[in-house]
Amino acid sequence: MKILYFAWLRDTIGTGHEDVSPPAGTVATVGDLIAWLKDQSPAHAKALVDTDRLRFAVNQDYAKPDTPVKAGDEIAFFPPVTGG
Amino acid sequence: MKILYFAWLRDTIGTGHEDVSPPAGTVATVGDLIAWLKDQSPAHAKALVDTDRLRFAVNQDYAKPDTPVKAGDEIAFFPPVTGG
Amino acid sequence: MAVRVQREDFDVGAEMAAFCAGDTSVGAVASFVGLVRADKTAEGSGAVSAMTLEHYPGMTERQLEAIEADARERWPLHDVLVVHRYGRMEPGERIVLVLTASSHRQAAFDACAFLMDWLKTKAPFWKLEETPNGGRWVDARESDDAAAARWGGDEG
Amino acid sequence: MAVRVQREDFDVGAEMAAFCAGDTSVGAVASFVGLVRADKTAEGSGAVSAMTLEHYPGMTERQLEAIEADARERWPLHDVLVVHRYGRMEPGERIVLVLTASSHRQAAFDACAFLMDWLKTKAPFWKLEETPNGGRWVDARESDDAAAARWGGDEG
Repeated sequence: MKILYFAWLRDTIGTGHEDVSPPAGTVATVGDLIAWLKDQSPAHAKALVDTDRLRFAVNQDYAKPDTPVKAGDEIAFFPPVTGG
Repeated sequence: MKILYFAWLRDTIGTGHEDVSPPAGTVATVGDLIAWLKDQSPAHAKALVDTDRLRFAVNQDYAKPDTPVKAGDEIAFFPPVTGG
Repeated sequence: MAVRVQREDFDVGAEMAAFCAGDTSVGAVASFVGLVRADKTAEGSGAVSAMTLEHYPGMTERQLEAIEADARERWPLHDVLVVHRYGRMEPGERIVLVLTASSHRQAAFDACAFLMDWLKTKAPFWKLEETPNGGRWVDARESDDAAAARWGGDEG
Repeated sequence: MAVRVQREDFDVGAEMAAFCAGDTSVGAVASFVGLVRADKTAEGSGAVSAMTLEHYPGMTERQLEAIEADARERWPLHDVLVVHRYGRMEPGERIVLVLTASSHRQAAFDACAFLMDWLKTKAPFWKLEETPNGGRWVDARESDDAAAARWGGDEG
């Protein structure tokens, strides 16, 4: 899976993208992925602690915690948007 | 008094402006002026017959039938506006 | 404060470039351009080949300035521009430009819509359409009165 | 159908001149330009000297196209243009342009406001302000969520 981070999430985690391969059977949804990522480092845990402040997209469409994810997907985490 | 007509009122009356001097004591308001003008010619009577279709201004401000008028005023008659 | 009534066309890009230039407290500029439509006639009397906008010189400027002053009382506007043409225009030509600038977008949008609604019902302009059946004075539309009424406080 | 995400500035006059040129059924063009405000910071951390707009390449275009398609379903629009910049911008610089064309002004106004409201809550852009106290990611505003919600049918 290709993971992308934007805005302050990228600053907190220290990278804008990473490729991850959770063990088979552990990650079926966005929610599973968040739980797994939080165990990868203290920075991940800090950035992803408050899901109310997070927005996520799977393959460039807005997603929810129960949205399915699979190998090869592009999954992005970012704060609420502030363009315009 | 300087009288101005616009749009189809001008077409109907046949002129865009005329100077009138109603006899002293006959015209104190816009309503009086309309009644007096309607007696001046059949074209005036036709153009001014339906006051619901008319708008009027005294010295370039919108006016009502009971708005006072006096010698020297500029009084305009026109249909509802259609600009923009 | 800027209201212009003119026969000649206007350049939207140039007007916008000059509009509140250098004022870095402006976050939002809304604009409206009204154009002559070829299909404007409502009575099935055929396509409009051109129209002539008549106005009441003096009163037109006076009313536009009053409408602009009213908009400035209702919304915190940094700048306002209203340009309205008169004379003969063909389909596709620009008739009117309204520009509003504010710190925030809602004020800019609302003021721009308000100015157009009130201009449509208060500014002394009249449209004469040229159709295959001859000239025809355009009737005022009830929908324009309704649009203006939603802002309340119509003292005209 | 036109959505552009670009680093460089845009020319409002040129965009508007090219916009639905020659379509004589268009009677109304509404536009909105959003600009960088020097006083944008809400937390009293001083004037904003510049801001950097980050975006999500690919998803940004995709979301803007979805928002545009939604506007076209809601209103009878002849044309729509959305141009949104990314990168570093100083106060007074243009950030975003929305143009809408319709036969009548209400559809053009409403669609333009709708596009801005939805863009503000759905298009993946993030503002980093440069202030005397350093960089600061701008927080999303509840008022923007409320503005978007008034249009209903938010499936994002």
